[in-house]
Amino acid sequence: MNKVYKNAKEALAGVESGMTLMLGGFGLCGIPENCIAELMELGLTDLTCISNNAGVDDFGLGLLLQKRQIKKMISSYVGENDEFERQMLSGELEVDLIPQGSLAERCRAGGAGIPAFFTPAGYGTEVAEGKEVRFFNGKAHILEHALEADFAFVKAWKGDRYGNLIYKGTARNFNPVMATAGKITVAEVEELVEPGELDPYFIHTPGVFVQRIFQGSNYEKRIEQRTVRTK
Amino acid sequence: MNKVYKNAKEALAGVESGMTLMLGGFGLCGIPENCIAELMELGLTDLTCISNNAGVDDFGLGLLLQKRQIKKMISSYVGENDEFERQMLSGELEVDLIPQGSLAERCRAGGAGIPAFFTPAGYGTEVAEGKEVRFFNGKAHILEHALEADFAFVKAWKGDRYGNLIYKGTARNFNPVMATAGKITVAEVEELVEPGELDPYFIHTPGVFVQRIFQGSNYEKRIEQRTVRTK
Amino acid sequence: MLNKNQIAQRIAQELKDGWYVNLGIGIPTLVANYVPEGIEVEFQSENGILGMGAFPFDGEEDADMINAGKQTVTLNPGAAIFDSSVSFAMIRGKHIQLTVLGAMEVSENGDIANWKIPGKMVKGMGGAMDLVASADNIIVAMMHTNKRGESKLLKTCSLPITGVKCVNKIVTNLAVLDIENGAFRLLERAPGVSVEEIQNATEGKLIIEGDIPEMKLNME
Amino acid sequence: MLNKNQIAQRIAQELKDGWYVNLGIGIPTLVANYVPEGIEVEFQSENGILGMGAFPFDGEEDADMINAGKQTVTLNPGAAIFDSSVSFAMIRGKHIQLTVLGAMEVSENGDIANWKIPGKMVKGMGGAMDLVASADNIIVAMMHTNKRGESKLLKTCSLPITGVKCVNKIVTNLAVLDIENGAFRLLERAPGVSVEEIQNATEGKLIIEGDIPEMKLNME
Repeated sequence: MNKVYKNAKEALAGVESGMTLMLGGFGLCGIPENCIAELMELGLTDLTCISNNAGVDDFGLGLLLQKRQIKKMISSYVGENDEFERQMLSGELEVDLIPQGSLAERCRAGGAGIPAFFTPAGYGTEVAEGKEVRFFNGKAHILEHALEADFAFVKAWKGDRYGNLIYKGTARNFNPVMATAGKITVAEVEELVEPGELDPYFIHTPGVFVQRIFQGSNYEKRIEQRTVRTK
Repeated sequence: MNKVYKNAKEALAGVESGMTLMLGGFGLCGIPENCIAELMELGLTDLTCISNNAGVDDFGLGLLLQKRQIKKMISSYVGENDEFERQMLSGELEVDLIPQGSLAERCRAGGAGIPAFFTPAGYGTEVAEGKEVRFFNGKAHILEHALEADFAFVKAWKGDRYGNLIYKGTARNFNPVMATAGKITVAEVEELVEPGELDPYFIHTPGVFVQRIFQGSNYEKRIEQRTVRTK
Repeated sequence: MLNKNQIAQRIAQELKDGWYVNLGIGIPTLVANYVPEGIEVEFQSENGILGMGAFPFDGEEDADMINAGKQTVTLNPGAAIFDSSVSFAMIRGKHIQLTVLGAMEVSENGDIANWKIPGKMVKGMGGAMDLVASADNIIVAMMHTNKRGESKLLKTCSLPITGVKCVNKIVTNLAVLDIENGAFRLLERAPGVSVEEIQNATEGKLIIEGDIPEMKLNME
Repeated sequence: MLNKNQIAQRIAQELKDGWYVNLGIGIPTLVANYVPEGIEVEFQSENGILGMGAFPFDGEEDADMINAGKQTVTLNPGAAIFDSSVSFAMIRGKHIQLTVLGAMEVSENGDIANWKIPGKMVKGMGGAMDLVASADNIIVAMMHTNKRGESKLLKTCSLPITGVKCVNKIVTNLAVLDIENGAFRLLERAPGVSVEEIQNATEGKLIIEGDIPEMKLNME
């Protein structure tokens, strides 16, 4: 069982224009930088991207937005990106905004064979329009459906050839839930290690969810808000 | 913020007859031995116990069954226990048998504010009787509701005074999901450690889910099926 | 009249020992600087932190350790990191005792609007809709009026709402108010601010009963 | 006629490199002993293991490391441990390529019964209902007839069922059969067993087309 690919180019074989993709990360933290670069390189278009954010103007998914490769974004927060806002307000870009917790849970549901679930988030708002409402214990909930993707791209800290992954700090965020919801899940890792090096008691993403893995390179890891104090 | 209690006796203050309890463990692996002993000591009755299994005749929840402290069991598998089968077949004990995955997911849902979800498990069987059926992508699913408990008792390997927990091997099983679903969650640990000793990247149960924690004692850790090979 | 730091300071007086607290972006973030002595609270950040600490020292910042506002942060001893689905399990499952967030508008029945200005601004709701739909204890931190001097405490929200009947308390630059039976109840005045000024700045129904005390801030 | 080990051995021929496999209690567990050379599969145990290994050496058994049959086991390099909700996320989410389990009855349309004998035996379904409701590839390992000599391959299950139209393949002591359009299709005979014997031991509709080959087992 060897899921290792040489690089992003090989690991993205089969990704096509018009597909639905999931991309892990929160802001620019924990995003699959190598996969995004390769998507740009491939020049694919009409993509539907499920990602909590849309990057910034010149990094992350912002790169694909600039090149008009994205037809539709499914996200919870897309601030920090002027080009995005412009395309959305002008109608060039379809956008489905989803409460962050519902987004995470819908991805988890997709991976876990749960086709739909009830949540209170968004009841009484635009988000609930057209959705079934049901009361539980006197409280209103709306029915939300699972999300799945043709490809899910996640970024991990370390991984092995079985696809087991661990994440560093808050670079975890959406990566583990999206890893479960791709028909094909591609993991890029900072360090590819030998099976057995990762402690089996402390695996964040068990390998069963990952179909392809490669060691990424040239991580930029850009910081959006550098906030520090002085000693 | 200090959630540490001296022992099971103190940590179980407020548990009363007639309450609904969750108890972690799979078979006899990872069961909250100290809490179960204290429940027996307290002599509480009419308990509803949510637990994947019911222990064996003379250990685990079997101890409470022997003393007729349990009114109702909500479980997925209750073999290995003659007294249980006798009480159930004679009608002395109410039993709600639930597919194991639905049991785990219903506990998770209880802790996660998801009141109900659809699952394919049990469709077309006795388990689906009286439950809403809905088709997604042509496949039948049934609606299952969240489970919650007045108290959840879980057993972990190590924990700190914030309630952060890690589990050893397959003693993890139902413990993390049940830890989230107790109005009051009591964790018994083999070793209570100082905050900071547990690596924050590798916490299995974040402390927010745990209200009380104590270091247990005299763990028997009985093995049901000792299977070995010779060197 | 309070400045932003004083609004945060007043909100911090509401904290109780042992609480888990989610702070939104902006004024709410400042609340962390004013935790009263003798109590311990843990801050949750919805991108996956419990036990969020101070900003890192210059040079020690880590791109892989940010809060929900995308700021570099540190962890306190006893912290835990988790994924987004677990984070919102905590929020939806009511494991967080207090949520503090900003708002563009609040209505007298407790509706809140803070995610969208149709045709002008659409940054998205982020985690706000999950938070306001689930939390039992929500404090809004905001200016009493907008830049054009118009009240942000309204009869009905004019902007698309984030949640329905969910706000419990509001702390503004002018006052502390509770939402009670479809009205704002005035609890405290900011230092030097009169009941009349508050009344004039409040469009929604305002209940004023008895003497309204001036709020106490332990300013150094 | 096959013994239990040979049934397991025949099922092991169905394994493909890279598959994740869930083995039920009883005969299915034995399949792990016959993984063909040159292929690698990972065994999932629904109590929370991926990469389950052999039984431990005497003296090295650990009460905190068991499989779904409550047997002490070990982990292979590259194994992962997880909680019950994650385990069934794998199962329900169709991330497991093959499920092998035992049965008391299978019907010609693929229904399976293996969890309850009303009034007599009620051990519970454990994870079986989740497995059969979700898996795309289910092989049943069982004796062709029960202790009273009655067929276990029926027109309709007489016992409460575990799942509907879910079984794909059956390997018994007498034969290998697929479920196809509401009938059992005979694929292979056990060594020394005639088509007639299989026909006599099968109550449900049995399709026999062409020559039915004898199964090949690489017995040492």
